[in-house]
Formats: sequence, structure tokens, C-alpha cells
Amino acid sequence: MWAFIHKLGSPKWFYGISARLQPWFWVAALILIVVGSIWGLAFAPADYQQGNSFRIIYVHVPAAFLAQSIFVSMAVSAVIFMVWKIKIADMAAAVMAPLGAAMTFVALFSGAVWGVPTWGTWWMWDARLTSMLILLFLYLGVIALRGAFTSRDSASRAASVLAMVGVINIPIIKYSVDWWYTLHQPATFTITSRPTMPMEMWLPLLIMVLGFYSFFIALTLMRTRSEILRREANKRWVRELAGEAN
Amino acid sequence: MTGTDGTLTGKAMTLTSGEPHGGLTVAFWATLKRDLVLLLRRRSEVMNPLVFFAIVITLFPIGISPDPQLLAAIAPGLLWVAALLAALLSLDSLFRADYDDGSLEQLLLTPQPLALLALAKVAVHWLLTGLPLALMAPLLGIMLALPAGSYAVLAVSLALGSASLSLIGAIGAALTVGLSRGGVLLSLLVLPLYIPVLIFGAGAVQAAILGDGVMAHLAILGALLALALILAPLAIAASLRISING
Amino acid sequence: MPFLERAVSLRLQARNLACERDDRWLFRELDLDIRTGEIVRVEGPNGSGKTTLLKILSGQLADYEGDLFWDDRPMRDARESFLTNLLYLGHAPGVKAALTPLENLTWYQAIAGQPRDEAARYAALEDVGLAGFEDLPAGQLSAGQQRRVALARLVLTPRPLWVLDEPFTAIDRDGVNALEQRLVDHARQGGCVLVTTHHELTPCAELRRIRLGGGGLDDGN
Amino acid sequence: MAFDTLQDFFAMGGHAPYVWAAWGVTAALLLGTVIHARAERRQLLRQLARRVRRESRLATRAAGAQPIQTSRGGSTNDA
Repeated sequence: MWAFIHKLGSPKWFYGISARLQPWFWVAALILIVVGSIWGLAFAPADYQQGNSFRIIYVHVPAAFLAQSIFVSMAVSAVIFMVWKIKIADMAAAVMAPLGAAMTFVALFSGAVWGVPTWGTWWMWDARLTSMLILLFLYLGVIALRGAFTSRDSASRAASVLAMVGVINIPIIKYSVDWWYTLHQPATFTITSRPTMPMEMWLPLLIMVLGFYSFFIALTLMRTRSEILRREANKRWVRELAGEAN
Repeated sequence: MTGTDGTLTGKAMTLTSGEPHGGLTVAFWATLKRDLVLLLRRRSEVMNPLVFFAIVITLFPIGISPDPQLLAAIAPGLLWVAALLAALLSLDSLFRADYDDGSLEQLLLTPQPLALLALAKVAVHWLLTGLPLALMAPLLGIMLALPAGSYAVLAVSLALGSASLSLIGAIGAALTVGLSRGGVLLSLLVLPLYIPVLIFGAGAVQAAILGDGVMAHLAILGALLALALILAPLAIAASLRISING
Repeated sequence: MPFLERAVSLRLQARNLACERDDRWLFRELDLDIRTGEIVRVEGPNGSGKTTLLKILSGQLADYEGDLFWDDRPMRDARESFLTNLLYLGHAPGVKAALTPLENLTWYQAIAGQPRDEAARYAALEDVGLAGFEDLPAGQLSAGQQRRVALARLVLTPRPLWVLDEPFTAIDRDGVNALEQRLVDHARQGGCVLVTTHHELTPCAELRRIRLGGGGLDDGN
Repeated sequence: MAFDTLQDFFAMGGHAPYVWAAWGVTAALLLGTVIHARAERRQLLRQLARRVRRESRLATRAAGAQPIQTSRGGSTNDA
């Protein structure tokens, strides 16, 4: 088992193996997202209360799930990097952050837009949206911190520590915001409490979530390979790669 | 000596005297372009004041209450104070980088008037901090349930006001550039001088909400800017000469 | 050269210059008379005020006693002509790490009122041995190479009076020889060099020494 | 099919701006990240190739022109 971890850690080996894995995830992501979208947009029944604006759930929920899990996987990679000194883990963490921020923004924007018909304003300090907004700031913090150092090694270590600290705070923030929200409970309908959905509503949602996750894996594999090119530029095997590439 | 353009080979040393024609405008634009390139190469640093502005605005509803009526009442003041603090944040680095690598010394030793070269640096600071803050403010105004009709005035007053803030703040930055822990001292020096700009800036937005005339406030903001444009560069030049000696 | 030119001898004078730094005299009653064709080396142990003297002479430092004259006119009146003819290289090379050597020199060309001449920039960098590194961010260059970018200004913006503060720091052996030769050539062609360095300059006709050791000129204590 | 005509589909029962805004931003960001990733990869490969070419050019020039040189470039400046 131990040898396997260190083998996985060697950039050259990872560069090769990821090239083979990547296409599968791209294909899976494409199929799942296309099928899920068509099903969710055109075939799934509209919500009896919210009408068709309910269809935003098919992007909002997958993006929200992904936003949270990317931060967790970033923190896990940070732990692997700090404990076992596996550089690939740090490269993956560095590459995940921007996608996590993008997904958080998508969840934020779609959540706010979804609330417009019910609340009449573009923004509502709803518990889940506020937590999502704070998660976005956590992401921007990690990205800014990683960009602030000149020496790459201290940048990686600093960003890893912040990712670990951040992931511990996510549940804390979530519960405190929920408590804050119930304290100032305005008497309006919140989209957090949803009645149990019939099967033909949540099946496309499941497909979309799976699609988003395979998209995440595929993109992370691809960008990690680029990060390897950026960081291992002076290694011989990368030079040969570049030599034969053009 | 491979003389590149004649003066050094053979001929007795020529004494150039008098102001090289067109030197000032060329020097001004070159300094402005150089600083623009420098700041845009560290794009993440340009983002920091904007994210700070967004986070500070998020804190108030959480700290006070998400009730739109209450937020709408205090929105103009909140937006202006938060923008003002965000602009202050990035002032410290205005001259510090040049001080550390020796180019500030060279700026002082040019025959060109230092005040106008310093103005070029302040202009870049306004372009990459004040203006983006002004453009982002309406977006955050939505989150504070700012009443309609005051968004344009908010942006215009902030754009106009932040120019004076940059000029006045640059005087403080020039005074504290030699000190190692100048950051906090800078805000102590400069915040009192910001108060007039804050009064008329926030006043303009308040007037727009109440429907009264906005031109009076904006005119005074313009006058403050004109005053700052004339006097601040001279004060900046004097302060730089003082603090260069550490 | 677009400027008004008149060939005349340079003269930088200082009469009983004195400077006090945290209540001890760095130097007192210091008289200087630096003319065309001279290389004046300011010597002295660390902390003897060498850099302070250069800062005073280049007009950066105001709190000193005594008078300065440029071209036989008091410095206050001749300040602009003095700055037009001065090229000052300080302790820090003045090279922005985020900019490439070319971009750094573009800025220096502009503030020196020089025409925007790309070829001159490449030639200057080639001249100081930075061929091939022109478009690399200066932050990725070694300290010696960054110092060479500053030294490229000696070629790029020709000025009669050079005031150089420890120009040899971090420069390799070849660079030192070349720079020494350049100083001598500059003096021979009617220029004038005021330099502080711990590097032992090879003696030549143009070389003159000023010793600072606290307590004024050449008393050596 | 939850909608009778394509036209209804786009109208989304009156919620068209919200649904399409949300889905549009999602699609834009997903595609945006992919395009950025591909561009980043292409740019890195090009940069790498340029570096390899520059190093080989400097190495040959250094070896050919001035024998006493270090391999990292930096020719003597016989000003």
C-alpha cells in the first residue's frame, strides 16, 4: 500500500495514468449533464407551487454540492501534501480552488435568481445563500493567499493550512448562520425546506449531480497535468515531452 | 567604450543643460504605464480591496439584521464607509515597493517635477482601486436593499470621491513609506482628512434616495477633488523627500 | 542628442560640509572640489557616512551644514541643470522585479528625457552581458544580473556626472574589470565619477581618494 | 414532455428570465473553465518549447563563441 502512495506521488507516473483516465470522465460528464439537463428542463414536471422556476434546482443543487465537496477535497489534498509531502496533492489542491469558487458563484447566483419570483428582490439574506456567500469568501481567501507568495513552496504550505482551517469552519459557519437566520426569521417562504420530491423530479437531479462530479474530476485531472508542466518544467522528462510536442 | 550615440566617444564631455523638451509628458505617461503594468501583473492584489469591500458589506446584515427596511436606511453610509476603508487598505503599498527596490530614489533624482510623477502613481492607484470599487458598489447596494434610483449616484459619487481619497491618502502613504510598520499610522493620519469626502459622498446618495437635488453634493465633491488635485501632489513630493532618508 | 549642448568643464564643489547623524559627527569641515576627468573614490569603514555623503551631494538629503556648488553656481539655483547631468546608482539597484530588464530601461529612458529607442535598450543590455535575458522578469535574475540592469543605464542614458554607491556589489570578476575600465574611459572622455566601493580600484592617473573616518578630511582616525 | 410547444418551453411559464439566467451562467462558467484549462495547457507547452529552444541556443552560442563561459549564458562584456 505504501509503495502505491509514493508511486502515485511521482508526477511522471501521474501524468501518464491521468492521461488515460481523463477521457472517460469527460465522456461521462458530457452524457450525464446533457441527459440531466434535457430531462430536468423539458421532461420533469413543474413544481405545483413555484412553477417552472423550480427547474433552476437542476443547476443550483449540483453546484452547491460540488462547491462544498471541492473545499473538502481541497482540504484532504492539503492534509496529504502536508503529512506525506506528496507534491501532486498540492498541485491538485491548487487547481481545485478556482473551480470551487466558480461553482460557489454558480450556486449563489442561481439561488438568488431562483428566489426572485418568490421574494421579489434579487438578493435575500437567506440562511443557505449567506453560508454559500461566506464559502465563496473562503475560496477567494485561499486563492489570494496562494497567489501572494513569491516562493511556491511557502505558498503551497500556507494555502494548505488555510484550507484545513477553512474546512473545519464550514460546518460551524453553516450552523451559526442557520441559527442567526431563525433568530431573524422573516415570515416568508424559504427554499430550504422542500417537500419530498417525487421520483421523476429527483432522478434528473441525481444525474446532474453525478454529471457535475465527473466534470469536476475530469477538469481537475486535466489542470493538474498542466500544473505538473508548470512546476516540473526543468525536469528532463518534461523537456523531452515539450521537445516532441512541437 | 562602444559609444551608442556619440556623446561618449572622442568629443569632450558635453554638458546638457535646460529642460529636455517634451520630457515631462513622456515621463508622466511612462511612469503611469509602468505602474499599470506592475499592478496588472499581480492581478490578485487588485482584487483584494474589492473582496474586502464585499466581506465588510456582508458583515453588517449578519451583525445587525437582514431586515430589508433597516438595511435600506443605513445602506448609503455603509457602502461609503466600506469603500473608503477598502481604498485605504491598498494605499500602504503605493510607494513601499518602490522604496524597497530603490526606484523611489531614482524618481526623486529626475529633473522632472516629482509632484507630477507622483500624480501618475496616484492616478494608477485610483484606476485600479477607486474606480473598481465604485463600479462594484451598486452590486453590493442590491444586497443592502438600497432603494432604486440611487445606484447611479452611488457609483458616480464613489468614483469622484475615491479620486480625492487616493490623493489625500497618498500624502499619508508618502509620509509613512520609510517606517517599517507604517500601515496603522497611515490610517490614523488619513482618516480624519477623509471625513469631508465621506459627508458629501454619502450625502449625495442619501439625497438621491429622498429625491432631492444631487448636484449640490456632487459639485462639492468635485471642488474637493480639484483642491486635492492641486495641493496633494505638492504635499506628496515634499513628504517623499522627507521620508526617503528613513 | 536633442538637448542644448555646450562643452564645458564640470565642477561639483562643497565647502565645509558637515553632517551629524544620531548626535555624532559623520564628517565636519569637509571641502570637496570634483572636476572633469576625475574618479573620486570615497573610502572609509562601515558607518563612516559614505552613503550619506553621496546622498547629500546628489541632493537627496537636506539636513547638512555647509554649501554645495555646481558649475560655480549655488546648488539651489543650479539644481535642475545638476539633476539633468547626474546619474545616481544607489545601494538598491532600482530594478523592479516584476518588470523585464527591457521594461525597466524603458522607464529609465523616459524619465531621463531620452528618445524611446528600442535598439539602444538592447545594445545597453548586450553591453553589460545580459544578452538573452532581455525579456525575463528581473525577479528571476540573480542579484548580479539585476545590478547589471542598473549598470546598463550608464550606457543607455549618457550623463557627465556619475555618482555610484557600491556599484561592484554582486558583480562577478569579468564584470568588475569591465566596469572599472568603463569608469576610466568615462573620466578620460571628460566625464566625472564619484564612487564608494570596498573593491580596490586599480590606481590610474584619474583616481583620487577621499577618506572618511569621522572628524573630517583625511585625518584618518 | 412537460411542455406542449417549443415556444412554451422557452417561455418557461413566465419564469423564462430566471431559469435561463441561472442555466446560462452555469453553462458559461462550465464552458469557461474548460476553455481556460485548454488554453492554459497550450500556453504552458508553448512556453516550455520556447525555453527549451532558448536554452539550446544559448548553450550552442556559449560553447561556440567564448570558451571560458558558464553554460548559463552571460558573455564577457569587453566594453
